[in-house]
Amino acid sequence: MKVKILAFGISKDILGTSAINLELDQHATVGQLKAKLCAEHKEFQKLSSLMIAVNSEYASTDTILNENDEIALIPPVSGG
Amino acid sequence: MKVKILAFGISKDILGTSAINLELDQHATVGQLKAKLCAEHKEFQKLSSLMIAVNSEYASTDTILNENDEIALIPPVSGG
Amino acid sequence: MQDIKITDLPLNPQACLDFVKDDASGASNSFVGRVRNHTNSKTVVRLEFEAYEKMAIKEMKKIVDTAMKKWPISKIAFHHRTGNLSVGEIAVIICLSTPHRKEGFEACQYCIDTLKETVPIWKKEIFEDGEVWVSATP
Amino acid sequence: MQDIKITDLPLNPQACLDFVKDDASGASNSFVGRVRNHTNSKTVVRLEFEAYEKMAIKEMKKIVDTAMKKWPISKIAFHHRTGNLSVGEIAVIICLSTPHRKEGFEACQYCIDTLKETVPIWKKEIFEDGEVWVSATP
Repeated sequence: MKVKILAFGISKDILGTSAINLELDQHATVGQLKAKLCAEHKEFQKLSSLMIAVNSEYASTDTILNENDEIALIPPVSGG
Repeated sequence: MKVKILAFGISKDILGTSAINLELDQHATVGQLKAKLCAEHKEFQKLSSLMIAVNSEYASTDTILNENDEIALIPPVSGG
Repeated sequence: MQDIKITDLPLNPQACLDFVKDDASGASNSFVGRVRNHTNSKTVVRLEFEAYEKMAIKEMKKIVDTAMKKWPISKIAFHHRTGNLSVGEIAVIICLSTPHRKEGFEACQYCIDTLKETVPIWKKEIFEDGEVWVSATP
Repeated sequence: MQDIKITDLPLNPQACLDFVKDDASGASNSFVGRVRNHTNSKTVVRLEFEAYEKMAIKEMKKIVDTAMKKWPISKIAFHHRTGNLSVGEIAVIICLSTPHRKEGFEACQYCIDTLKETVPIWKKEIFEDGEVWVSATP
């Protein structure tokens, strides 16, 4: 399945764009998505953390992704 | 000696005025002043506390008073 | 830098916040105390604040000096109102800037807590059916 | 009552303080965070804030809801700025009213501490000789 992924902060710089489309297996998990991203872009491994939001909520590694989910990369936040 | 005493808050209400002159023994202490005031005005005994300021600083009971000191009655404060 | 004031004119939080603005200290902490409309279940009509002004300013300065020794405060405004205040009016403002936020919270709380213990200012609550000097008696 | 906002326009502390004014809650606590002119020894030229706005608003609302459960907050304003900010400009305001002051300090500190942990907003520091996403790498 194809999913759209939003990128913010340093993850946008790493990807060079604020949104990408990615091909994932049906029922892929957040953990699998992170593994794929880290494999394709080594810079992600250097981050203090990388969370994934699904439909604008923090998701755990075993959350299963669906085609129409709004997925976002959340590098370490630094508001305030 | 004669000293002038400023009264604030409830102590002003007890004395009915914002300043009184009081006759004290030479070298009288803050403790003696308080005892005299409490004897003359029983309402002072009902206060949660009664501090005395001498020259606009909190004074201890054994502080010796002088004729030209600025003496003030400090009932429990309640600013803010 | 310190701005310590007792006044019978309305207090201005924005002016205090402007005073403490400091390009090196990003965190500003403020406490604003207003006249509440009730004490326990009694309706407050207004408050009267009286200060032994000369001594109150000295005691406020002691609080500020101590706070500036304990925490890295760059600027602090500490204002107290006197006279007749209606419900909702501001009685006290503490506003200070520190490089980081944690120390600002501690310093601000220290200032307001200590004001209420040591500064010779007295508050009379006027109710519909009487009045009372706050905390005067047990 | 809650007033939660993310905006690329300048923030207004006085408006926040006016919003939280409540005749039953005399204590107003505020935290204002500004852009500092340095980080460690490096001179900051400006900051850029980026937010995942939809999610950031949700996370700010969670913080406010939790705070209102834990402390008797009557009104709270929680504003965050985005876009390009110069030194001295306000990045964040938290302002809340409580019946008594102690709970206000705790609640205000909880809100800013939690914002910095959970709300998807990112800060890029622009120095004279480069730029860095704050906290991104260890």
